[in-house]
Amino acid sequence: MAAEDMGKISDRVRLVFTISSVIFLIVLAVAPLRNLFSEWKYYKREYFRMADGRPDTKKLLADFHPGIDQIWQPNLNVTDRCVTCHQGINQPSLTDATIPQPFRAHPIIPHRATEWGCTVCHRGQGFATEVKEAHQTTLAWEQPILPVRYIQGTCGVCHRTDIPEAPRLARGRAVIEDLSCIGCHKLQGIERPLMLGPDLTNIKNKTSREWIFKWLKDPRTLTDGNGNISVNGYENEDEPRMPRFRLNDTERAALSAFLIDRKSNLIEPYKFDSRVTAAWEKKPDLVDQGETRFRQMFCSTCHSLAVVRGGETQLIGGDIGPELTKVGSKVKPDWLVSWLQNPQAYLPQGLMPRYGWSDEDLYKVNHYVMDRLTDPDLLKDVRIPEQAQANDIQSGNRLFQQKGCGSCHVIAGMKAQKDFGPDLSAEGAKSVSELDFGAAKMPRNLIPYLESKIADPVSVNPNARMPQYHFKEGDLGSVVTAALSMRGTQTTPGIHALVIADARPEYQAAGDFGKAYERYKCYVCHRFNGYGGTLAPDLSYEGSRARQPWITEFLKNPQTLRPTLTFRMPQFNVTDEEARVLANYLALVMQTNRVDLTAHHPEFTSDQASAGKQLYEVTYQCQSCHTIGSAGGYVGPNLINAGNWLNTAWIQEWLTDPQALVPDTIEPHRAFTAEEKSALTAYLVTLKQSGTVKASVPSGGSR
Amino acid sequence: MDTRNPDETEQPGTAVNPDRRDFLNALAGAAFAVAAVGSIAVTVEYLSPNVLFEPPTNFRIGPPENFALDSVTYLPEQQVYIVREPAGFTVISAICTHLGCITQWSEDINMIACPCHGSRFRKNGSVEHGPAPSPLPHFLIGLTSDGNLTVDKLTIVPPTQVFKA
Amino acid sequence: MSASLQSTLKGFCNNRVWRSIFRRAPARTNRTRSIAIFGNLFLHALPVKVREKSLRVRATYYLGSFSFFLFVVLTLTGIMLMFYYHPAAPKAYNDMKDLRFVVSEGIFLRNLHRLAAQAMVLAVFWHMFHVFYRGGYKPPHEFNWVIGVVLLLLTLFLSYTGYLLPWDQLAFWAITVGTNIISYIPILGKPTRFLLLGGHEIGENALLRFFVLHCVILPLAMIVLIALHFWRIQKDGGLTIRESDERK
Amino acid sequence: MSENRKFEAGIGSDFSKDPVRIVFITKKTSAKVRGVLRDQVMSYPHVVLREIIAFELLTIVLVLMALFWDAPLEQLANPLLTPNPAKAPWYFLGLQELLHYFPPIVAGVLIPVLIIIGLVAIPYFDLNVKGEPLWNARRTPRLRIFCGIVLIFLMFFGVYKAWSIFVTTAIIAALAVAGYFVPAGRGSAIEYLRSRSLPWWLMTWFIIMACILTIIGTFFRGPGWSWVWPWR
Repeated sequence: MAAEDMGKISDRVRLVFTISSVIFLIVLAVAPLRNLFSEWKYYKREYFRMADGRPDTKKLLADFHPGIDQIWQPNLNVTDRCVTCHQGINQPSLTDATIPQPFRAHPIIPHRATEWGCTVCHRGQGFATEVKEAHQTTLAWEQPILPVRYIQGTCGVCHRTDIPEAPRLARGRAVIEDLSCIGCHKLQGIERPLMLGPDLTNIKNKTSREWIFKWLKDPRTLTDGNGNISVNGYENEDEPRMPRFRLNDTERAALSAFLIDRKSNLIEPYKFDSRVTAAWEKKPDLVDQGETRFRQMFCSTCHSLAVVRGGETQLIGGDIGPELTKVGSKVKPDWLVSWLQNPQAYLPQGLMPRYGWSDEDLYKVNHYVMDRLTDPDLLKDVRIPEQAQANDIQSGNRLFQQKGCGSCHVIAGMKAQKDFGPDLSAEGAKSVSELDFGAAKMPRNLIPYLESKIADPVSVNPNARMPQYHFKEGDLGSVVTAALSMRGTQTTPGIHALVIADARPEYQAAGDFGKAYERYKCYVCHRFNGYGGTLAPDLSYEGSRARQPWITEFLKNPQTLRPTLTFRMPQFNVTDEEARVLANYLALVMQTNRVDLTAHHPEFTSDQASAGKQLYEVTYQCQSCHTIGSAGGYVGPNLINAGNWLNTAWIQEWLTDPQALVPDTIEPHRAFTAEEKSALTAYLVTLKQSGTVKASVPSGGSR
Repeated sequence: MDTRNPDETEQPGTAVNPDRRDFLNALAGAAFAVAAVGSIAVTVEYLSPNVLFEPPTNFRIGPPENFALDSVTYLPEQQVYIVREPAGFTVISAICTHLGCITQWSEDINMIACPCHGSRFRKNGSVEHGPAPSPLPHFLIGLTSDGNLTVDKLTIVPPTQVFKA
Repeated sequence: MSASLQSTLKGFCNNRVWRSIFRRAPARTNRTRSIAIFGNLFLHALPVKVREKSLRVRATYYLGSFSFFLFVVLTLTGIMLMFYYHPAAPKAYNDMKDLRFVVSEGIFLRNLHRLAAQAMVLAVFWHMFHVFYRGGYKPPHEFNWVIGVVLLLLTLFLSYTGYLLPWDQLAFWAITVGTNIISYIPILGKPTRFLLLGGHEIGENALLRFFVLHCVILPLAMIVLIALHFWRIQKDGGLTIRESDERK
Repeated sequence: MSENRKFEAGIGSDFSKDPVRIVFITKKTSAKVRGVLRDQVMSYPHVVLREIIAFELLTIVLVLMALFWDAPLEQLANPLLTPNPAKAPWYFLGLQELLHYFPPIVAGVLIPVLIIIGLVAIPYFDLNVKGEPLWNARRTPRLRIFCGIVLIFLMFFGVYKAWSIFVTTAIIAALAVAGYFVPAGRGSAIEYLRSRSLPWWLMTWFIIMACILTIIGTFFRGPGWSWVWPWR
């Protein structure tokens, strides 16, 4: 009968069915649990609990909403759920460091989080509502939260001009520019200058093969026979512009052979006036006189020398030109003379101005440099064969290209190397797969990559061609910050529209002024309409400030206005004609419309002048910063010749609002009354140094 | 061979106690019913979005100077009118209370007109005529510490409440 | 209590409405059991009677059933996922993020869908090999074997089209590699790829096309062929019983 | 075989070939009933219940895996950035591995098309319906043809330096040929191999090949499709 009951189910199947059904139901019941215990829900509860235990509960929970909070800015491509857990970012009472994260308030910044989101600055994954996914590198998100030390890097994505709120970024940009990284890499916001390293076509005229060999080993002259740096300590020395490449002796011998073998136009030795040579040749104090002249011309404004002070060797002088302590061992005497005579003939794009030398000065300074600024031991450890071998030359040629020397140095007849290194203009947005980690043991992430690569290129890639740099304390971080700010155009269109471009005005001087301007390289130190150096005063408004006769006189004999400064305007020996052209141009063109020179001023009375003197000396104590004659402070310029120097209208405007004329001046902005201003001006225009303005100089008005 | 037609025979149950069997069946049925209800609940939860990609209900509209006196400004993204009168600011919804069309401010007739069914509203949001059943709601407006007006569309205020800036 | 429960249940099942829907008494006799199969749209894919030997686990390992159930799971989870999916780049990718991070049970459903998809490919392959080794392709099952092969290809293609939909790197490059294999077919390859992608490279068009294929065309074809496959099992005389099974 | 052919002319009485159960009874013999009914059970509840169990087990496994194993999601698709290696879905990795060895037209088109045609054609080759062992009859000529074909294949694989395919094929062919030399009735494993039919050997070769290629493609291929060890 059982065989006929074809519906009979065995007990075993029943049992299996029962068990599987029970497990099935349990599993179905368990399935939603994961959602119930999401991380963000935990933080929501924790915040609620924390707020509940504080006196300002009501305020903290005013915007509390038990679900997921997000900031959504479609135009910026921002979908940030960070605020789901970081619930206190806008609560001023939660700024205290004892408040546990993620509830602490955000420091006050110019950008509101609700309008910008969080990930625009901090990176990380805004979509995420889990701690790990939001902050770390995961399969779905490569760019983790930016460490706070690099946070200024994201400022630079939009702010292409330096902003005071991001000093590390500005420093990093400056270091990158100083180190000529642009030679090999494309960089965002940095233009390739006309000249990076010197043209090496005629280096044979300038120096010896031994010196090249030595220089390639360590591009510093301030090393002793053992190669040790004896100045200021290694770390404190600024990294020289020429980095240290990893070259072995064979490679150095080859490169030096190649460079010294270049066919070049031999320079004709300069023929000194025979009377000068005769008069000075035998003088025992020739070299001392040369040194005096060297100092008087303020070469140290641009060049530094090692000086022993208090038992310690220090570098004294500017860093615009190369350091010169041992330059006598480097250059050949004939080359030095022709260089001083006309640097632009050797290096047309160089920064060295063309002085108007007298034969006498040239002879003295040349002798001083060749005799005093030398080190006979410098090249004694260089042992290379006298004659450059053909195979050395050949491999030197190859090395020159392999090492990317042509990226910074020009050699006539050789193709300039462009983009030798990788393009870094979007380095900060690079994905990990674009980075070559090689076999390096480090987290696969952009930030550790940049840190190690810049600190020690070989640590990442043993075959790296990038030279080794030595950074001052903190500079490595600044450089990484600046590199992270280079995101190219890969940022979202919304952000791209917000980019505040770095306006770098090009100032082109033309005509006669242009020739003199180029000859004396005025722009190396002075700034003209935003273009040029910052060592010396900005001359964009010089015409509004200074009177033309004074400018003419100053150019011919630059007496300093601030006698305590090491860096001073050198003595160029400007000719009368050039001084006239320069002064004329500066006075008539370089003006600001804030100062109206044509406005009529009533004559000042002597009462006003004495009232002004009273204000100057008693009421406002101006002498604590300014000197008149020999009395007073050294912070501000010497006003002894203010009457000849400054335009009346400028003084008036300056007293009204100095920062409006020179934004970063330290002159205090005081609220003078109109009478006080007039009185002070009246007093200042009376300050004239007699005899400084010669009658022979034509005044600007006469033209 | 058994000649009985098995199809016609009532088979005795295997369980000794039919009551217990029925009870277990009912229990199983109930468990599956609970599972079904639970599944529906989870599905409903799944289908209710946790985040919305909609324009913010709380937004800044710039400093008061941006709005001329006696002017009505339509903000298309937020769909509100900013009305500035000598008494102060009011913010009125631009969505017709009839069937949700976007109304238009008409300078000529000094009215807010709905293009769909011809409703007309006065500058204070009250209904002039037309099918619209109720006046346009007013939203809360305030001033931030940095001098920007803010509107909160989630808070509806009485039409008499005017913000003096 | 049990008596009252019993009567409640009886009352629940023994009214006109219940019977109008199910049209039968509880299946306690072979006749009512037959009716249960015949009278049910879903169950009548099964024959009324099967050979006892084909019930053994070793006979099938339920691979065909698993394949079918996986298809059911995929259909259900797929429909659920479609509520939060936009076939547009890069919105599709953001939707994946939303499913992961904000939608309640979103990641669970996506996991389920993906797992089931992988499992279905495995199950269908295994099913085919198993049927081969049992000689299930032999007459009279020849045509059903062919349908099975087509179902295998459809399964692969379904899985493949679904691969692109998250619009992540994995999806994009897997599909790039895959579609480039197609273009090696002589003469027809390039046009086929062009049609499939709706362009020369993988972009929004390709995403939309893959979406339509994955969510509409292929599932419909699959449903029709599955029905045919099941129906043919019955019409071809049930599952294959090997002589070795018979002997036992 | 020859016995069966006689009956095939008319109406099939072999139920394994013809599902239409019309039984013709000759006058001289009576119907033979072999208790077929005894072997049958009702689908409801037997099949239905088992299917429900299967479905429940499947759901249990899937749900538990879905709870603890997240579906991968990589970064947003970027047409400018090819990951290295760029891999197809896993079930195509065998094919991609083939593409590494053979010219695209062979690996990308010819082989897949042949596989599909082969699979479709399987039931229509009425060669060995009974699953007769490979070495049961015409042993020596079969061995010659078998070895010849295998050698041609091996040469083809060797030319393209497809060593993983070469080795696998050689091992399987050797196992098949081993059955030729082993007398019947030895150890059970060898006996098992000896009793296998040609289709069995072909399918087994295909499956093992596909598995090995897929595993290599999935786990043993790194950047530039070079060989890597997954545990390194």
